[in-house]
Amino acid sequence: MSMTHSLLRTLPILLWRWLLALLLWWVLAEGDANGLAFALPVALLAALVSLQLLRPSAGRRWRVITLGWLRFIPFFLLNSLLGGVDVARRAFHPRLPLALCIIRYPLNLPEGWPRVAFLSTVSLLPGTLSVKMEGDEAHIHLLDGSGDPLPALRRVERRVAALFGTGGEA
Amino acid sequence: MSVATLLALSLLAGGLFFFIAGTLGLLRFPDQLCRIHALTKADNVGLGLLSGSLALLSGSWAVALKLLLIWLLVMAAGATVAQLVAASHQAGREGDRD
Amino acid sequence: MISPVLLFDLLLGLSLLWLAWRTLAAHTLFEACVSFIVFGLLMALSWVRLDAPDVALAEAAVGAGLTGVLLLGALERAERARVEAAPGPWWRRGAGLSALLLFLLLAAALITLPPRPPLPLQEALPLAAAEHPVTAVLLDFRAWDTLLESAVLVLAVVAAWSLERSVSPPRPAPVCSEVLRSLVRLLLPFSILSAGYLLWRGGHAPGGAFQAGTVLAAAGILLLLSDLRRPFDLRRGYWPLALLSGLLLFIAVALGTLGYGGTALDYPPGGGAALVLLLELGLTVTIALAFIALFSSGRSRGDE
Amino acid sequence: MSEVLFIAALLLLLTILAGLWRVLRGPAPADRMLAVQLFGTSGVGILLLLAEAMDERALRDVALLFALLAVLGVVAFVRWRAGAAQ
Repeated sequence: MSMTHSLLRTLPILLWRWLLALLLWWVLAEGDANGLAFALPVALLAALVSLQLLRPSAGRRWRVITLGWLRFIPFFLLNSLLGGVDVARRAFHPRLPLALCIIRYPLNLPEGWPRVAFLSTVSLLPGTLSVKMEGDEAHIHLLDGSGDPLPALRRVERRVAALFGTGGEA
Repeated sequence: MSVATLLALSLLAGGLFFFIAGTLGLLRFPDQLCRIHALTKADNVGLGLLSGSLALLSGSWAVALKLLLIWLLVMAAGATVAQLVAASHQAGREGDRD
Repeated sequence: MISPVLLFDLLLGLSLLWLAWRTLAAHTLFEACVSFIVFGLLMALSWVRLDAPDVALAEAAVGAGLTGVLLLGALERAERARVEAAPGPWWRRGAGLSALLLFLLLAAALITLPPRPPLPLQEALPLAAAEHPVTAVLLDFRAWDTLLESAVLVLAVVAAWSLERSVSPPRPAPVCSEVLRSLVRLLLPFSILSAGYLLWRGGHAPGGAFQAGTVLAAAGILLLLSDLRRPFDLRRGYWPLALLSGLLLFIAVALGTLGYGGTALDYPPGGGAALVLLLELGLTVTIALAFIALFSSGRSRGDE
Repeated sequence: MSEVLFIAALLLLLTILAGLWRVLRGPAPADRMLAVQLFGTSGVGILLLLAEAMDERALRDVALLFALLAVLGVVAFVRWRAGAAQ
């Protein structure tokens, strides 16, 4: 009984992932639709493996998450561009203005994907690089330790929290 | 010259600029963690602008999406690699002190 | 003014030579490994410039990806087992001399080659079981070579397995990073998709079993390195059969065609494309598992 | 247009060659490995440029392979470091 129940629950997710995999195939094949007969089983296999590796979590608030992504993408693009500009400015500067330090930043995000997304995002933003996690603290390396990095990091944390529809506001 | 080509050329120039900046950072920055900063940020922006330029030139949606996909892959790999090397470097330093 | 194309090729060639020298003259084995990885990257670019995208794909997969992991893994194991990895001076001189001899032979062969050999391939291509010339050569015209090559690959795994006891079994030093594991979770399904795509492309364009198998092998090695899955012993259960699948399929097809038309690996008209695809699928599995076995042999037993 | 793309590819190749200095000098093993990572990204850039300049779409697949396999070397490296530290 419970097996049919879980099957009913995962089947739509599997179908969605199959569709996504087919879309990715179309992109890889640069729009060539001749290999559809070959793509169908391969995409299904990829979708099945992804179900094993990325377990679907129950009860997500999709509208909240979509809104989170819509806000996150421009934020991320703009800030990673600024990150590049910041590094370029320092690299071309004759005196190399750097004031290095490592801070410990206590995270409010839950474990798993939200934390990973936060750490990876931080590494692409201006002046910050995540080094490691220790307990609930992220060790973050700063190129310029003279200012206060906390407001910027809090902002990233809020944006990432919105991506997953989880709390990160504190 | 059309507007799209002009835009593509300026994106290309921007991309090259960031690649050069990344290499310069790799050569000039004084310690390892800073060099990781230089690589992850400058190179990813460089490749992003380059992909954007080529997407405009190719004039095909599928190719543009494929370039985007490759860029995303490189970015995900870059962010992961940066953390792995940084953590490994840090662990090595702490090991030396003991 | 020199054209940028020529300048690009010139720089590429010179840096290849220089990197080859750096690999040989490196102070430590690690430096040699790194130089060799970079050499692989630039080699892939060179194949691109030589108009050989098939080889470029293979070189990118093996030279730039797997060799690094295999070499660093070997280095780790050598250090752990305290194996004296540096050969003696006479070995080096002997190796250098034979490499020089081989180079002279190849150079002589290249120089004495007739200026423009006739290309029977172009005329034979419409008869082949695959559209893409490289695939046609590999799996139709010279399918025997490929059969024996897959046997060589399997033999290499057997050799690695039989050597295992002589080196002390290493303990894995897990890179237990949540970030890495998350990346692998995303990358693995995508690798399967890409491998399938490369396999499909091989029928009519650069791509094929070798590239697809390497992508799968890379994904499998990442799975092992990220500790997402317990190390599996490829010598147990059905794994050996899967490892042999490419070779066994090849032999079955050879015997089948021998019985059908009298000539081994001479595909029946109309059925060639399907048989080639079947062989490519088997080869992909064999190549992927062989690389994983080569990487992980000597690891699985000592872990428990 | 393809001339321009070749000049861009040439510039990227020059950044790789400049970065080789870091590979050869180090000082730390991680420096060498990082430089290799840089080459991976520049290599992807060069391949994408050449794909357009030489009008050969297979080169985008080569770039895809570079991107897919980029992590592998570094993970092996980190593992080797961890093993050496013990």
